[in-house]
Amino acid sequence: MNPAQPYLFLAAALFIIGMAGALARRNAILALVGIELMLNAANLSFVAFWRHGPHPDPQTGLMFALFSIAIAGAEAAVGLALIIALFRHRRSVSLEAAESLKG
Amino acid sequence: MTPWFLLFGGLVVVGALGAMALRNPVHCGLSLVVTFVGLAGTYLDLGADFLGLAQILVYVGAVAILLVFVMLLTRTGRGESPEVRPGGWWWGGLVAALVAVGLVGALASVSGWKPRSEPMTFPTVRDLGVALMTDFVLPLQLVGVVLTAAMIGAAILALPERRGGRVGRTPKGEEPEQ
Amino acid sequence: MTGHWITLLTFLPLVGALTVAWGGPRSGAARRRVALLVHALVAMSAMGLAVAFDTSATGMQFVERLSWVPGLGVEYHVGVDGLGMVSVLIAALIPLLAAVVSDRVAAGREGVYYPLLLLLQFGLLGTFTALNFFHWFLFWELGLVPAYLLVRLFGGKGAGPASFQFFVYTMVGSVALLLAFLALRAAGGSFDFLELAGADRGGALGRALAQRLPWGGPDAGNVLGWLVFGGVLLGFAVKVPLWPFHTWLPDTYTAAPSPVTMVLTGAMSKMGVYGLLRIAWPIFPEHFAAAQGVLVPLALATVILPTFTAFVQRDLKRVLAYSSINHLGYCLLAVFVVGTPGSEAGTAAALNGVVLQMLNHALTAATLFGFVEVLERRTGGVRDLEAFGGLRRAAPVFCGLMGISVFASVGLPGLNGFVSEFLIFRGIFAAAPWAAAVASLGLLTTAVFLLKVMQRLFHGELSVAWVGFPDLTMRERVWTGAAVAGMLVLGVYPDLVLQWTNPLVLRLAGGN
Amino acid sequence: MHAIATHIWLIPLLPLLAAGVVALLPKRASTAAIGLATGSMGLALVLSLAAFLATLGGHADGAAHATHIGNFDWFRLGTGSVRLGFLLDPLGAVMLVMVSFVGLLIFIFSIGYMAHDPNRTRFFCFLALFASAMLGVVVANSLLLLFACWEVMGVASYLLIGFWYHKPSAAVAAKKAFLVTRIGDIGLFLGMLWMYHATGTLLFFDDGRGCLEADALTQLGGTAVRGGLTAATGIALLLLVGAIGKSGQVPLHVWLPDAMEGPTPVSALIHAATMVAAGVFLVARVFPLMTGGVDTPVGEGTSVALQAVAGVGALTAVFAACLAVAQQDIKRILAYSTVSQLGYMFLGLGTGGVAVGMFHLITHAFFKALLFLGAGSVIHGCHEQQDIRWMGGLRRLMPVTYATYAVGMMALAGVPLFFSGFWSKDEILHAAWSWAPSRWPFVLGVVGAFLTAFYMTRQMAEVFFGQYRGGVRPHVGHGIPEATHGGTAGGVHESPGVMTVPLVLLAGSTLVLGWLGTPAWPWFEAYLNGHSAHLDFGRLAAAWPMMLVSVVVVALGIGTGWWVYGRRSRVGATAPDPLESQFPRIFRGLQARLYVDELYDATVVRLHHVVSMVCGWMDELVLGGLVTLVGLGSRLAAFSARSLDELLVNLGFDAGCASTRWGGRGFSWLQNGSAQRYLGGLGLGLATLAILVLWGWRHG
Repeated sequence: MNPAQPYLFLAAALFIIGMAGALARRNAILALVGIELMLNAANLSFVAFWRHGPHPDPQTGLMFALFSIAIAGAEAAVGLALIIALFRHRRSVSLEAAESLKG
Repeated sequence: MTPWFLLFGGLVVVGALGAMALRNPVHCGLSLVVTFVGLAGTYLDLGADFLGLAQILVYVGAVAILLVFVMLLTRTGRGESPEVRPGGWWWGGLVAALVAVGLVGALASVSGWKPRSEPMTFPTVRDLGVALMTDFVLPLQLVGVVLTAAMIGAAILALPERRGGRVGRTPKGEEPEQ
Repeated sequence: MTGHWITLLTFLPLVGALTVAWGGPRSGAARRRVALLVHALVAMSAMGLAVAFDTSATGMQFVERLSWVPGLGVEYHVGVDGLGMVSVLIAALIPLLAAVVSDRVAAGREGVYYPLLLLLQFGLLGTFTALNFFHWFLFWELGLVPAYLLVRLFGGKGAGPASFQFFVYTMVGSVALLLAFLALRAAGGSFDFLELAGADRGGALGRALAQRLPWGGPDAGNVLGWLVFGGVLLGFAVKVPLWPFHTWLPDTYTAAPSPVTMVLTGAMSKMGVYGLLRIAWPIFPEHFAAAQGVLVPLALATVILPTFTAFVQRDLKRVLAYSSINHLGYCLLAVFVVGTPGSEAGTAAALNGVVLQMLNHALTAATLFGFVEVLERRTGGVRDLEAFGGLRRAAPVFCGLMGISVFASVGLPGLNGFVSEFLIFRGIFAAAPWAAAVASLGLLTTAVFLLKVMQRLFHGELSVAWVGFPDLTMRERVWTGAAVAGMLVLGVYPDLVLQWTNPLVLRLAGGN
Repeated sequence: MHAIATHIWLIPLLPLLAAGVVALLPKRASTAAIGLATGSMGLALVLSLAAFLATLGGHADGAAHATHIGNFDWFRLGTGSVRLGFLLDPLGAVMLVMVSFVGLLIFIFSIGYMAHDPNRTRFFCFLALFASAMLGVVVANSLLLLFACWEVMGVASYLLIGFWYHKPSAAVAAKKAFLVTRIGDIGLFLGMLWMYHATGTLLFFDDGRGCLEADALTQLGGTAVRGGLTAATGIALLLLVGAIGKSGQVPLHVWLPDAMEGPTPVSALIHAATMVAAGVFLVARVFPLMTGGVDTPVGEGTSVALQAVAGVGALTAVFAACLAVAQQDIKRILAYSTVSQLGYMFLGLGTGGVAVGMFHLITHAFFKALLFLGAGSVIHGCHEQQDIRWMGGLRRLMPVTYATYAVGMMALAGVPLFFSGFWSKDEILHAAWSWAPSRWPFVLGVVGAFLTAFYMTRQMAEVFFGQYRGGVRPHVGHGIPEATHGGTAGGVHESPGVMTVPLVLLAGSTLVLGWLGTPAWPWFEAYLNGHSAHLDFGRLAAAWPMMLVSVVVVALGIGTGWWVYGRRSRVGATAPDPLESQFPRIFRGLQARLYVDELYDATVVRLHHVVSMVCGWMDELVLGGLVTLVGLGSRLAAFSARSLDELLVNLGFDAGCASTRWGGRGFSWLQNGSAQRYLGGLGLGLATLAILVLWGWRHG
């Protein structure tokens, strides 16, 4: 077993939990939370690969994670703003309230 | 498999489960904070000091707080409808299980992992800064643009809309009841 | 010479701005008093600095140098030499003059206007004293924002589009500058102006860049060097402005309230000339020499074409705006022409002339726009030249003092404009006689349109509408009289300024 | 004498200080202003006389050059400094006396003339400024200082011409004068730059290092530029352009007659006797340069620059004299006569050297001052009437004015022996005769002399002889509405003493001055050159043929004039001029000043306007153009996009759409709007992919 594998398993677990939650919960905010968890799982893999991976570059993995965090911040901001807009229109944050965009 | 890993990994998994399974959304948010702290600890354990701190700052300090805020803002006086959609756990669990099979299978099947050829050098914050200003200056600028756009977009979305403007954004018959 | 004099001077307006905006005074009159007090304090401090300035030294004086971000070569490094001293005086005095006549424009909104004006002064002082690109650029941009807001919020007709155009134009210039400086830094240079001087000797900069940035072919160094030079030049050329980047200027100057125009033309336009002399010229002497074939004709166009355009304008402010372009065109012409190895005496004359012209134009143009404000507050904003005539009968003192200012602008000996224009022409003639001959056409055409202005405003029969036109009040007499006295003093005793600039110019001319 | 030589700067400074103080005085303090200005001018005259005496003493001491210089640093520049200086030499001294004397007379005359003008305080301020600048030009030992004073003088004259600014014609004339002379000034400016660049100094004399001294001249004369010209010639020609502008020579003469819009005798006098002489003085001052840098003896100066000087002068002398013949305005006649006489001065400088030209300058200054003041007196007496057709018969009504005017007229016409004009003009013609390069200047000079005598006779006859015709004013023009005229003479009266006394003084000087420069006793020339003169009638004998020619020409001119105008007096003001009825077309052309102004209007002025319009448009187009361009571009894009669409649609895209619609119905089941279903689909896809990869890895 190589040293990165525990971290990768942890990341996988996080990803799966996040995914299950994002699929199951009705509350749009909690769905967003699930997505955040998945994103964090990806970040964890980046860092794990950076630390234990074979590639000698000392920075790239970290940078990727760093940028990913920044993007996640943007994503959370926009997502939550959308939820607020949704709430203003529907008086609810249930995802079913947002299903009007059907084909 | 250090003790630290076990400790923080445990925090992560327990926090994540709580965040997804607890009924009260606010509790979910607090549980999420635990996850984030655990992740930050994991990063520190891995030697990514700056990233760990950034994780605390951004996720715990900003994202989680924001989530809790929004949860408080969007509370209605009505009785709580069921937080999980009917049959939701089944459906979600099934998909998640399938993904789990794929991922775990993939991870478990990895072999022939080459060890590092040279000793690890941990970059200092200064190194990171220099790298950001030189090699990564273009991505940095782009992230700046994205953040600015997100900020403006969020502000526009969250601002109250003008009265009488933009008919048709809300379809007829689905006006919110007062 | 130690002490934190420059920092104190620079940050004084910032403190003043905060005080006026959120500090003690509540009533408009009190805010105006406090703002005037701060402006006066700044002016006096700058004068004190000028008195303490050692005219025998060639280097920077009152230097402060603090490490800020050592890893990136960012320092807080300030100091003044002759060029800086003149510029600081401009930045200290012109806003004071503008603030004195701002009462009409700011009426009712003193809590916004005066802080913005003070912020603008803060940016100007910072720009003129900074010796490290990092905070220099901060100040450079900092000056832009209050200027934009002043034009936008307090301007007259067309202020919206004009201010937007102003902002976009200068912003494009700023972005070009920023990119160029990042490239300079990337090429292994530094952010320090003094250390950057001569960094491009023999195309070294371009080569270093080409090594650093691995894309591009074998000739990339040359191209990159030109790109960086072009970026720096564009940043300054827009600000001065150089023809054909001038189109924002007449609109902005016209739309801005006259006191703001005084600062724009008196002080902000000098940022461009200052930048050319402090930054562009020392770093890129060879590029300047090589680009002469393009730059000198453009500068000649800057000198001559606006004088023609001014002739057909009817709005007094537009006329004066074009006159400003023309006068700063001489500065550009001198900077561009002396890039060639001419006689050292010629180069010294031209550079001295440029610095002196900065001060002279600041004084003259600001005073003239001040007179426009005086006119506007009597006519309710009417500035159409066709609407006037015979004002000399109604307001002889106004016309007399404004007439002297106009003649200073024409370049009458005995007034300030003559000496600097003579020196500039002297320098140009040494290096490129034909350019001097062509530019001298501008001397004639300037007189043509300025005399037309005088004739339209002052001469002829007094029209009925302006029979009750009041002459200058006591307060107006004081400040216009002081300005005109300044023109006379500078015209008769230019050594007052040249004693600061000459040692610096000798160093520049010798180092070239 | 050294005291005055070292304090020579006081002479221009005194009026300057007076001007400064007067400028600050309130309007009502006119008495103080007049006292200050006139007093400063009087002091300047005293000092000038002292300076003049000092130069007289100079060559009595046997000094080769009675030149005293005082130089000082103005400001530091580069490794050196820019230096200015003052100088006192015979040339300057004689000018000083002339300028301050005539100037003082103007001041005194103006006290009476401007007595009722509400703005006389300011008027005296301008006058003092003007006098100061003119004196500054004379004592400057630096081309830069000279140029500075020269420009200030231009502004002062702008202010004086436009003094009655409420008259649009005055405002326009002032602007025109300033701009036209500024064209010349730019030549002077460029010449100065060149000089500075080539020699490194602008001082005329600086103990051997000055730009008019041997070292610099040799260097300049030895530097070839192109076309075989030396740097000295180039600079000299540029300086000449400046002199042409200031002295109203062809082709820049157009401003001078218009300048008569100023307050009548005063401004006219300034622009006739003193300021315009500055151009001549400049040429005289830089004469060593004009000779091409080679110190040739006077009379053989045949450098290119001197040829140009002579050519311009001769042309102007005749051209302006022609125009003077057909003018009706008494001041305009004198103005053109001034232009013409200035032409003579240039001719004299070009062919005969400094002494010849300067002698005419001095004599002319006095008799032209006399004529202008006389004209002022006439105008004043005739109630601001300036048109000679409406005068006549003033001989009996204004006897003093008549007598003095006659002296001036005869001096100008060149009536022999007793009148200074004769001697100075004769010298010029003599020099032109013996000029090597060409005879043309001489011929033109003789023609000019004839015309001068002719038009002056015409003027005399029209103004002073015959009957007074001004009973009814031809038009209620500018100025104050006329009061009722009593009697046939229309209330014409002799002027008061404060105006006639200067006339008499000037008439006296006119008679005396001529003796300073006769061939028999060429004191003036000797004085300028710094040696003493000897009385020798033999030289007179040598010069007599030329004098005879001169006398004959003058007699012809006066005779013709009398025959045309004096023999039978004009019957009424509206009757046509005798010449006009004989040669209507030529006369009207001359009257319209040969359409030179119209020519300039149609070319230079029009060109300036057109270029200005184009530049104005350009600025708008660059602005508007960008916007238009962007709009055009987007419309083009929209158009092409639409054509592309239609093309594709026509190519059977419709058919594809049908199947798409069918497929869409099926897919729309998937697009049910539930985000979670989408996410689930994504998860399933991921799982499938992972399993496939895993499987492929295992078996690959």
